[in-house]
Amino acid sequence: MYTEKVMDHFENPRNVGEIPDADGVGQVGNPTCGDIMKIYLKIDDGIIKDIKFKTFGCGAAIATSSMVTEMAKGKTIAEALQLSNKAVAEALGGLPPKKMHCSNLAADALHAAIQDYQNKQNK
Amino acid sequence: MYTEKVMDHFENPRNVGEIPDADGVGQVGNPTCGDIMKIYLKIDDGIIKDIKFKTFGCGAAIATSSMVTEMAKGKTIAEALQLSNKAVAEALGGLPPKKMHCSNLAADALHAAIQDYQNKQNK
Amino acid sequence: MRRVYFDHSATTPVRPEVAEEMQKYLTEYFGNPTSLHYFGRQVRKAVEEAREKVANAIGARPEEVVFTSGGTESDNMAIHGIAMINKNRGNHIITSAVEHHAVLNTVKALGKQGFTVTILPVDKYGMVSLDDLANAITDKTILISIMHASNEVGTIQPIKDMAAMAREKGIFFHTDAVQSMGKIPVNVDELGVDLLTVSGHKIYGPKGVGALYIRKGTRWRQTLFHGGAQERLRRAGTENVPGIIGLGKACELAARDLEKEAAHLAGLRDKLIKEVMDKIPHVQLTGHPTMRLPNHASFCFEFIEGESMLLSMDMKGVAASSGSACTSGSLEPSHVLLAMGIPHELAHGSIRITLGRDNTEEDIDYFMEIMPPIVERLRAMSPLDQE
Amino acid sequence: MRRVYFDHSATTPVRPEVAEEMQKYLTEYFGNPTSLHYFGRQVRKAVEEAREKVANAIGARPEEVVFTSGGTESDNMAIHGIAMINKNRGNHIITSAVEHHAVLNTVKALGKQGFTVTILPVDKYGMVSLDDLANAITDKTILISIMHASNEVGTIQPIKDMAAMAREKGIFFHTDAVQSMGKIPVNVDELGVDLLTVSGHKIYGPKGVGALYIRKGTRWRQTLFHGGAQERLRRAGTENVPGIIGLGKACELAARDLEKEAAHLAGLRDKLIKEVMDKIPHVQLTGHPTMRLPNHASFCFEFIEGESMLLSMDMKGVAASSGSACTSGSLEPSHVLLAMGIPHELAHGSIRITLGRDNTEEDIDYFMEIMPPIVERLRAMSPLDQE
Ligand SMILES: Cc1ncc(COP(=O)(O)O)c(C=O)c1O
Ligand SMILES: Cc1ncc(COP(=O)(O)O)c(C=O)c1O
Ligand code: FES
Ligand code: FES
Repeated sequence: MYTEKVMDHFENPRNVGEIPDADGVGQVGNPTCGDIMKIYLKIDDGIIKDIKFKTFGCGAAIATSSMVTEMAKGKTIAEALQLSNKAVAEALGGLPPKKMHCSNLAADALHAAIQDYQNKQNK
Repeated sequence: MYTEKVMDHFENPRNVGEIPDADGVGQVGNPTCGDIMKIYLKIDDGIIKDIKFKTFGCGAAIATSSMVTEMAKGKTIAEALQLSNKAVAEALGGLPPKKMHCSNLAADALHAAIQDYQNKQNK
Repeated sequence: MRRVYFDHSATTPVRPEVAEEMQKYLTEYFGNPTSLHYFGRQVRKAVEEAREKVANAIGARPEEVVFTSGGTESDNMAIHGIAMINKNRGNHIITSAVEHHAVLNTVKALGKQGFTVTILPVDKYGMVSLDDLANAITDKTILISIMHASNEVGTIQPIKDMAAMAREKGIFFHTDAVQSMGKIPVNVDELGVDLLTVSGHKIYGPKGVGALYIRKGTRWRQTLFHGGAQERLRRAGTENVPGIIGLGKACELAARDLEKEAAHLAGLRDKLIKEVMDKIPHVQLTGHPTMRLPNHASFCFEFIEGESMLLSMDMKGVAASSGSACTSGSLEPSHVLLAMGIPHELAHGSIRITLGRDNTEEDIDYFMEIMPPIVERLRAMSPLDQE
Repeated sequence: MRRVYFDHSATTPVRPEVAEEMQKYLTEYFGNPTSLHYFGRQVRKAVEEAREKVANAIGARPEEVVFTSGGTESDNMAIHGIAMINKNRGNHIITSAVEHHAVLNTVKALGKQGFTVTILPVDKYGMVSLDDLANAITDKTILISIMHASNEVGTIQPIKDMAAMAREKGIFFHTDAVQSMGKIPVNVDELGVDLLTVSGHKIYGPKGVGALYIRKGTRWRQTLFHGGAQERLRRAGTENVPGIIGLGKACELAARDLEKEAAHLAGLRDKLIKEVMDKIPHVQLTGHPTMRLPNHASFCFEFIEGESMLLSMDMKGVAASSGSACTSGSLEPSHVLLAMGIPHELAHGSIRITLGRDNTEEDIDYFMEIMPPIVERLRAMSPLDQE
């Protein structure tokens, strides 16, 4: 049911972990509904220098988390904000229809982390 | 579905035919409902000396016709009147439930033929 | 004893190629297609390939094909599902007097549940008239179900014209193609139908599996079974995997071999009909003389009854069937023969010979050797006036 | 790679003896059992023998056994058939919160059609309480349907006591024995039930076939399918002959091997449960600790999610299943786990290991080798607070 790309990212997820002194942290989902993604950002000069994730969820959730971090790394904030759920799913060679909501989570978590960074900046 | 006895009587029916100068003739059923049995009797001294049948109907109808003629032959009229549908079916080793009505036809035809004989006698 | 099987409308043997494919899905590839793991995924793939094969055979898209437990379930599911979900639009259903009981009894049951039912008559060949259909349609008509070809007399209905009439009025059209599949072309777009019934065991596939074609966009919903989410919520219950694999393969072969088979069968059928009509007196052909299935020959033999003919033929090794009431132990002969205006006593003498891919000219010669004496013997036993 | 199948509650491989018997009924004995002739009679005989085997396995009489297309159909047919024909006597139906969807959704659908439905809660082990049942019964109750053993957590219900309660009040009792067959004794008189569901593919028989036991004298009628007069008017449609033959054989073997199998399975299960609980931290056993199927071990692993565990296990060749919502892409985890009071986040981490006759101690050793690193790896990825 999953593409090879998905399975690769599930098996060897890129950028798993935490960044203790992150510039921005975003979390979406909640344990009741079962899916949680947390993304940590290190931002320098408007560019995402480092990014890590932690995810509680299905294979698609883990793979999309991994993929979204890969895609965001090195991008400017503006570019990262353009990263859509669809783009993440496409980069993985597609997801089963029932799993599209997992890709939502990934992009949402990224955007939440950026939002957190921007909130902190504006203080 | 049919017993060996039934198949034997179907394959080698006893007493098929007509008796041109019959003492009694009975017919039951009608072509619309599909099953017709006709029995011819030759009666001498209150005893069934000869009996023949013609039947339009299923295997069970032919076999019960054959069996009823076998059972009636040589019997007195009183004895023949005692011959029940059940007895005919039993003599054949049983009939499928759906085919019990065919055995009704056989005994009914015999009784109708005896009735015809008695009617003629009473004239 | 020589054995000749002439009852292919009742059921067919599973083709060896089909049986072989199925076997693997009993023991080796046994997973549940719903399962996420290796054992499940293997099987899911095979099920979807089978769906493609069925779809290809009828010119449909795979997602328009739902697997069922057979023709009966497909018919029930098609009709009940359309009726229940469209009853706000109308409550009138049209079918014909010669349908299989899986259609006729389903429609009649709806007739007791607030639906109005029109059962179209047929002519002496078992054919529904386009005029009758046109006249029967009302503003309230939501569904028309007419079979593609008759199991009992082989008559092929003008489905294309009828379905076009339905489409023009926005009425859903279902056809039961159980008997036509593999014998004449069956293409859902050519025919223009919205729902179409397929059964495995009539096309050299297994018993206990069938399919329902549901055109994309058709307002239909599963209304019979509740349970798991299989078949994208269109049919609950663990999939009959070996059956589905077998149905897929059977459909593939049926479509591939159609022309060749049809020519072979029509040749045999024509020989059979000619010889019976020439050599046995007091016989009538039932069904349409030309618009009939290539493998179908059905007759009424005057003065004698079907079951006793069948038993006699069986004793000589020939297997056929009959629409006589006595065959089933019921009191009414085939509703199809009666609807065609055949009188009861004649309908009792019906015999159906349905040919299959393994039949040969020799089978027909053998039949013509054994049949006349059987008819003669039974006629000699018959009390009916044979003038 | 080593492959270990630990998902026998989802489906089982067909036993070779069963597959072999079935094969003959595809190609060689292919007749329609309704047919009068030689080809049909052979098959009729085999079908009736299979019916006897099923009846023997559950302590019933052959005429009380109806063949169906599987457990789902049997459940639907049992419940709908009782409800429809007894609604003049009452409109109340009782079931439990842990039933299979084939029961639960059928009962819920009736709840929308004028029936009143009580869905009994369960305790933390998934057990229905006799007191709750006693309190739920009203003058209007016509049917109680409680499963014999749970597919998800293996808990065995006290059917005998519940059925006795029902009988005393003249209420029909149905039980779904799909999971208990072949693992614990299933006897309709011992249990005292009126209707009982069997499915082929859970007992090393084929998919797409099942049976419904209907006690003689039960006011039940076929209400789902219309069509031919097969199964003495209790199930229309050409019989799935190879499936039926396979079900018969599978039932025979299941009954014959029951004790030996159960002992073998319980030994493995106990080893598995002990090792998982001992060697993996933050794991809970789900279902009843002792009143559970001998082949059933189910757990919730804290902080991680079921599908990702399954995928990881599958990459190591181990096939199991989960009640996590993510497994099916739905938003709610298993209704059974939730009914047992397990919180959502924990229910997401459920894993079900269901053992089968071919499993060995080595399989369990292998599982215990691969599982701890999988759990560790996924926990390392989890954002949940693992204190
Ligand atoms: C025209 C037609 N429709 C439906 C059916 C029922 O199909 P099945 O036997 O697969 O239930 C049959 C055969 O029995 C048939 O001939
Ligand atoms: C308890 C229970 N009931 C019913 C079913 C449905 O049976 P089937 O898959 O044969 O339709 C299953 C299995 O899926 C089950 O585990
Ligand atoms: S004569 Fe018609 S069923 Fe026997
Ligand atoms: S995280 Fe639940 S379905 Fe993907």
